[in-house]
Amino acid sequence: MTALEIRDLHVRRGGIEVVHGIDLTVAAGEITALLGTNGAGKSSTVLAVAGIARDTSGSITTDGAGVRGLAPNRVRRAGIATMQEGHRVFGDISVADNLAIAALLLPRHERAEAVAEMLDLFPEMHGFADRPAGSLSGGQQQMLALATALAARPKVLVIDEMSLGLAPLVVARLVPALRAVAERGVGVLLIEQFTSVALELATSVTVLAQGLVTLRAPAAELRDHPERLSAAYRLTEQ
Amino acid sequence: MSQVFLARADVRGALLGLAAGLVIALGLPSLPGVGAGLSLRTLTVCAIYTLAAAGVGVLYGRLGLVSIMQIGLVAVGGWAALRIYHATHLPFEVVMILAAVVTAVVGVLVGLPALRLSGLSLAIVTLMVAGALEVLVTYAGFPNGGDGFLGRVSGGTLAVIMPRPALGQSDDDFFRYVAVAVVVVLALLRWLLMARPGRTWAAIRQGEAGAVSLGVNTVAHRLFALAVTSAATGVAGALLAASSGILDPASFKAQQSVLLFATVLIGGTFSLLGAVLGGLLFYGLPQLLSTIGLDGNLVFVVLGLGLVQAITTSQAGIAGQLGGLWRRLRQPRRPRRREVAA
Amino acid sequence: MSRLTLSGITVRYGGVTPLDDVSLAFESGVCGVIGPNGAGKTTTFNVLSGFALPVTGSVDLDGDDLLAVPAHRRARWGLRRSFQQEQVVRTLTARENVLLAAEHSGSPAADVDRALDHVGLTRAHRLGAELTMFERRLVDIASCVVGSPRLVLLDEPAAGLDPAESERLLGLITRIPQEVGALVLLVDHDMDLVRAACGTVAVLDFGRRIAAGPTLEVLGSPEVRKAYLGIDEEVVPA
Amino acid sequence: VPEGEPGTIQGAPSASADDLECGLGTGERATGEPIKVAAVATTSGGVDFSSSPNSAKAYFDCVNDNGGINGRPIEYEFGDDALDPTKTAQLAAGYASDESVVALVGDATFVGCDVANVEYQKAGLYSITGVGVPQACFESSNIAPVNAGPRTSALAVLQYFERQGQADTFFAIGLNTRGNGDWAADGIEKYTAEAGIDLVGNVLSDPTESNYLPLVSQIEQAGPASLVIVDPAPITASILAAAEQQDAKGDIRWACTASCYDAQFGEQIGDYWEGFVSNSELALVTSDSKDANQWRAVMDEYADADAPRDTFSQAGFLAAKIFVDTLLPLDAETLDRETVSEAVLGIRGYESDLLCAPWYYGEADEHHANHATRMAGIEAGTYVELEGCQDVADPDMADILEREQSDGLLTK
Amino acid sequence: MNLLPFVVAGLVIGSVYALSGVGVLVLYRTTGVLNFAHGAVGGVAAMIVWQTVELRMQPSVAIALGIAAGAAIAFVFGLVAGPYLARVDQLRKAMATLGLALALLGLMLFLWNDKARTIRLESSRISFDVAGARVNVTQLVCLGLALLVVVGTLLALRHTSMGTSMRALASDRELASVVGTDVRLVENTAWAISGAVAGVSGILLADQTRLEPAFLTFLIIPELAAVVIGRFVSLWLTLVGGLAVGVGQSLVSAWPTVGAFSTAVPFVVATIVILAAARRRVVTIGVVRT
Ligand SMILES: Nc1ncnc2c1ncn2[C@@H]1O[C@H](COP(=O)(O)OP(=O)(O)OP(=O)(O)O)[C@@H](O)[C@H]1O
Ligand SMILES: Nc1ncnc2c1ncn2[C@@H]1O[C@H](COP(=O)(O)OP(=O)(O)OP(=O)(O)O)[C@@H](O)[C@H]1O
Ligand SMILES: [Mg+2]
Ligand SMILES: [Mg+2]
Repeated sequence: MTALEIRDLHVRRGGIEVVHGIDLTVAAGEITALLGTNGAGKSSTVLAVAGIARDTSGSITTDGAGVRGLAPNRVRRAGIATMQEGHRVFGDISVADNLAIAALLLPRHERAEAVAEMLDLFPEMHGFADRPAGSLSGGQQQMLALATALAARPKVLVIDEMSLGLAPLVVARLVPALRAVAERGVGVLLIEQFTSVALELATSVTVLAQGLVTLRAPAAELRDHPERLSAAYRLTEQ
Repeated sequence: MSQVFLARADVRGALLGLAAGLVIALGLPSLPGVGAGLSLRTLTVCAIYTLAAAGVGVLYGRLGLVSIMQIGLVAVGGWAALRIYHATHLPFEVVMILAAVVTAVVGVLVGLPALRLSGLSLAIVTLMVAGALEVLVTYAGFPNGGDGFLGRVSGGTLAVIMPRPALGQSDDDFFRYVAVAVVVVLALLRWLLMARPGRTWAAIRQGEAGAVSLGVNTVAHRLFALAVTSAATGVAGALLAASSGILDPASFKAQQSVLLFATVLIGGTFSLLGAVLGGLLFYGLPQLLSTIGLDGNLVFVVLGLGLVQAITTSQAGIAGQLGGLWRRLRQPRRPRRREVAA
Repeated sequence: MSRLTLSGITVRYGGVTPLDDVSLAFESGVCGVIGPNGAGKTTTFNVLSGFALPVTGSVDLDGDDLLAVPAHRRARWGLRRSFQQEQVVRTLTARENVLLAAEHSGSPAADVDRALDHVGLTRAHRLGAELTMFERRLVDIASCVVGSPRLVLLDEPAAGLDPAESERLLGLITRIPQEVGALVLLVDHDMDLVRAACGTVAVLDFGRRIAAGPTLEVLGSPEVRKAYLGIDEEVVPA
Repeated sequence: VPEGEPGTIQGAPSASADDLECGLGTGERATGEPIKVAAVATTSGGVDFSSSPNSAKAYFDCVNDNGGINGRPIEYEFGDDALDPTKTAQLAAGYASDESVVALVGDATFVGCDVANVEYQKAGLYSITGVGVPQACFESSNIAPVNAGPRTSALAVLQYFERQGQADTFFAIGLNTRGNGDWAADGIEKYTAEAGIDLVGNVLSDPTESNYLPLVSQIEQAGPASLVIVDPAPITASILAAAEQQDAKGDIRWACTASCYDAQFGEQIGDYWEGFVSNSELALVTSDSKDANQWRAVMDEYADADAPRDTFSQAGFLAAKIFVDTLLPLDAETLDRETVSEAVLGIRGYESDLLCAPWYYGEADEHHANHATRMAGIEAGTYVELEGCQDVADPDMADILEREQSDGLLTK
Repeated sequence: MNLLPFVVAGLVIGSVYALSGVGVLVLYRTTGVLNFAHGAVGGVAAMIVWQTVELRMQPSVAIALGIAAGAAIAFVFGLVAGPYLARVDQLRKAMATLGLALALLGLMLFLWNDKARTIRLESSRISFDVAGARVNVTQLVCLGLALLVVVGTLLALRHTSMGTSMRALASDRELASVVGTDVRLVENTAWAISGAVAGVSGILLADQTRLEPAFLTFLIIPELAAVVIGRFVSLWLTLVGGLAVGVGQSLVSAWPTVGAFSTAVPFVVATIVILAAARRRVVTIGVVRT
């Protein structure tokens, strides 16, 4: 079953097309890694899915329902939760309330539980639950951003630069946690700087280079043949 | 991106602007139908307000600072010019420079507290200053040759008029005088913007921390910017005083400052061309609209809505659109040509 | 041979104590500062660059008292830093960005080209807004090496870079001490980078120094492996 | 007069046919070469004095329908200075540079008499101003207003109470503006000192003041026998509202200058202020006399139905009438700026029942011919006359009074 | 001199400043828009009340109409300009409202001439003596309403999901949308509420001070002073600030030598507060968003 399906997606940023018609499928209960060099168009794809980048064409569907062109909150209500890159948190709102806002979409009785679950996953957050999120360190903000995306219990989870600024210890903890999320039937689209982490988690991998898909392969295959990956990265460089 | 219009150290563009400015300054009165009369006088005052507009534009476009007190500062410049003239009878050029200095000092004093807080605080404080200056000027009036510090005549004596500068006695000559002064001040501003202060201001606008880490004394540079723009505004005040020889507090209401801010944003804050357009809109448009029979009060509506439109959909203002047009016109001949920083 | 010593530094933000009586010493070359999220690494940099005022402690670089210098004078004094979130001025060209750093640190303008060469930035006439993220990092580093800096602080310069770019960055960083003679402090969570770049590292955890010394030795110590890397082979009694 | 029909004034006599015989009264349209006349008025920016030039225009239209100036029609236009003296100066300069403009009539500007006068002086152009407010309008060589101005109006109120024996202690309120509020306050101070009246308060407040309760407390504590408010009508209304709220009317006689002599005013301030006194610089708008009747008839016939019928309207009308009556005896063919200016300067002893005393121009550095006024009071929501024409004494007007006599300005 | 009446008078005006300030702050904290047109919206509401009463409408209906007009103007502006404003920084947002203020002012000056006008609320006719000063019911309403709005707003922001969403929106609109907040709905609600508050304040101020377009428009200055004193966040401090500015103005006007300058009080008070606040300055290291 596909949780998220992208067909012939074009994305323009500031009037310039940066994603030139890509296809991408995220199956429910599986983690798909989206890799590529800087500026390849990964984040632009994420922004298009989330409804933030508006200048797009093609189709994005979840469970058969089209979401391309919807406002971000409508996309979210359709079941797709996104964690943007760059530690996006509500800076002047406390950590606890950040989580509470993320849980607002859940039925009332599930909210407290969802928040508690996140505090279990990131026990560090207990220490700063009532501090404004803006005063946290970069990595702490990243944890919070991840926690808000996870707390919403979406059908599809899109994570841009998961381990950005996180200490290895935390990344190590995230691996099983994300796997558990997927096992609950959530489709995960993961963008990750450390290929080792990405390949460990993902079942399939898509590589972007200069806005085009240059490789689509099962993760297991790439674990054995890392050179195929670096070749895909450089594919359009000449 | 039109937002960076002003950022380039575009020497050719600056020289082109300078040349165009001088040609207009000296040639305009000779054009048939312009010389003497209402239109030339209107253009003279438009040119004067260009300086105040440039102050608003540079502060906003380059430093991200909002100053809604510029008309109040024009009043300060005008007051200082009249006061200094009646006390000393120095040549107008000297009076003008002294008035600029006085205005710069006032501008800096006012900005000092607010500069340390967010941009909104400065906006609010300057609006309050505009209000306070309105009260003060209304109370003090403008010097007209009387005794005492305020220099107001009272009783049945006629006001003394400050004469126009020797080089600008007739309306035609006065326009040329004003326009050349304006071009000179704008050229100085342009030079500052292309040089180190301009770069520093851009860094401050983007972020305090980044600027400080580069070694920028942000408070000092902001104050410097306020001093420079206030001085330019002070020159405007002096020229305005010279235009008719006396001034009246009613010209310097807080709402005029708001209006000027609006027209500058409509004109565009990323280039000095925007300031010129701002001056024209501020003073010329109401005149134009009233000649076609539009009620004077509706000018506020037109410019107010223009401000909203400029902010929401055309951030670079009219000047930005003109710049874009210009670039597009040149594009086919030299594709992908980029100006190299000097 | 320059030597930087921080002695007994304590920083407080309301109830939070991100640095608690920390003493550190660094000697020429590239030195690493690592630790889990929220350990106080960025705060240490903020103390050095004047954005955080320590309640106690002193900082000394070759006999100069750094804390006595106002924040905006420290660039002239010889301190440069990059931020976790890069701060390249978008409305100036790359070159103007570096020129600005030169002007305000009292360096000769002629040195700008050398700095740009150092980082190998070719599109120096382009505006900050038009650069890619990696190029902006390069501009940041160029601003750090223009003139004759004595101390360069780099806060997570490799975050979000792909492997090839990290590689190039590593080369740049290791050349700084040789080419301009500055002491470089490097914060990053990419252990491969830290291992390759730094002769010595200091480890912070919860605002305290938990280890310091030659990189391989420190990274090999069980305490660090547990607190930071999350590798917990055998229980080490405290 | 059917009630409620716009444009007519309640309680005023209705018009007769000969009221519309303006100028020559021929009933024939003037078709000759037009004579250009202009005015500068403040009609936007928070103050609207357009009723003065509007009534001047109405009268000129009436004259043009009645043979014009010996066959030549008057072409009249006015510019709005939007309460900005820089614009006043510009409009003035514009009209000054247009040689075909022979004179300015019915101007009404709240600002800029000084700057305008500079331009008129250079160009040898003269203005028969409808309404002048600040001091400069009364102390200019080329501007002569038909109205009396705030200082005279305030003194008129004071002297009325003095005559009534209600000015042992007096209180004055005004605006803190140079050449306006302080000018009136100065007059009150000088006169009370001379007359031995105890001036228990002479307060100037900022035009943007928001809170009049402190002022009301001050009045209550000073406890004057009578007081005058020398403010624009909206501010006066606010002060009265604050006083009513504090129930501070007491035994004090409250009054204001002519600025609040306005048909709407009584109704706005409410029943509490029954007996409130106002000065009127011209005949009351309801008065039954030849020129007053003609003014109403001309307005009904030639002006918009909803154009205000107030003192300013009378002033503009009167300025226009004076001008027309001055030109009619001249040779219509020779009319240009020079000849018109000479005739205007020569106006002396002009009588109208809208005025109390003859009006004149004359060559001088100051012009303040209207210094005799009437008093009105609110009865059942509308103004009625309390006292007829009375000359107003002003210690600073000695020069003017002397010139009136020595130059024989009060007689033809 | 008995200063008590001055204090009472100041408290009354001050409470309406505070009420307005709270209205401004609520909008600011939810949409990030500092509304310079708050005074102008109130002015329009007051003028409409005057006009409809003049047309022989029931005063209570007229007042309801005025408040509704205030809410409607703000709502429509939010509806039309909101999506565009969402894309620009806070400073630009605020400046756009300056445009609205100008437009509304011009419209008012165009529609209504400069004749004297008064609004008389029925509640102003009932009054009694307090410590040598007369106090009427409208004034009590002003004070009570300010308190009520502060408490109500605080409770709503903290304990309702609309309130939580509003805070999220104020902090980061895009992120709020990404986590599922219906930003348009929340924004439009905030605009309408703030417009209604502006209407109420405008009508009260017109009753208590002057019914003049330019005057009511520029009452935004003391109102913003209250917001500055509240440091753009604290509703309580805004309330205190409004009261302080009102009392300050009133007391200053009691002294003849400085009385004329009482309108400069907001500027002085706000400057002092800003100076005091500036001493505890921290440099924040922000993310550059292009
Ligand atoms: N606002 C913008 N305006 C114009 N171009 C943009 C904008 N944002 C991004 N781009 C360009 O779009 C391209 C794709 O960027 P994107 O952020 O999607 O890459 P990415 O694969 O996520 O890279 P990274 O690893 O750096 O996050 C880049 O060339 C970038 O320069
Ligand atoms: N301005 C501030 N106000 C309050 N607390 C702060 C502030 N700045 C930092 N802190 C806290 O101080 C601690 C140390 O933060 P710091 O940014 O130095 O961490 P770091 O080691 O750089 O972490 P990371 O690897 O996540 O960037 C954190 O707990 C953080 O929440
Ligand atoms: Mg990305
Ligand atoms: Mg950090």
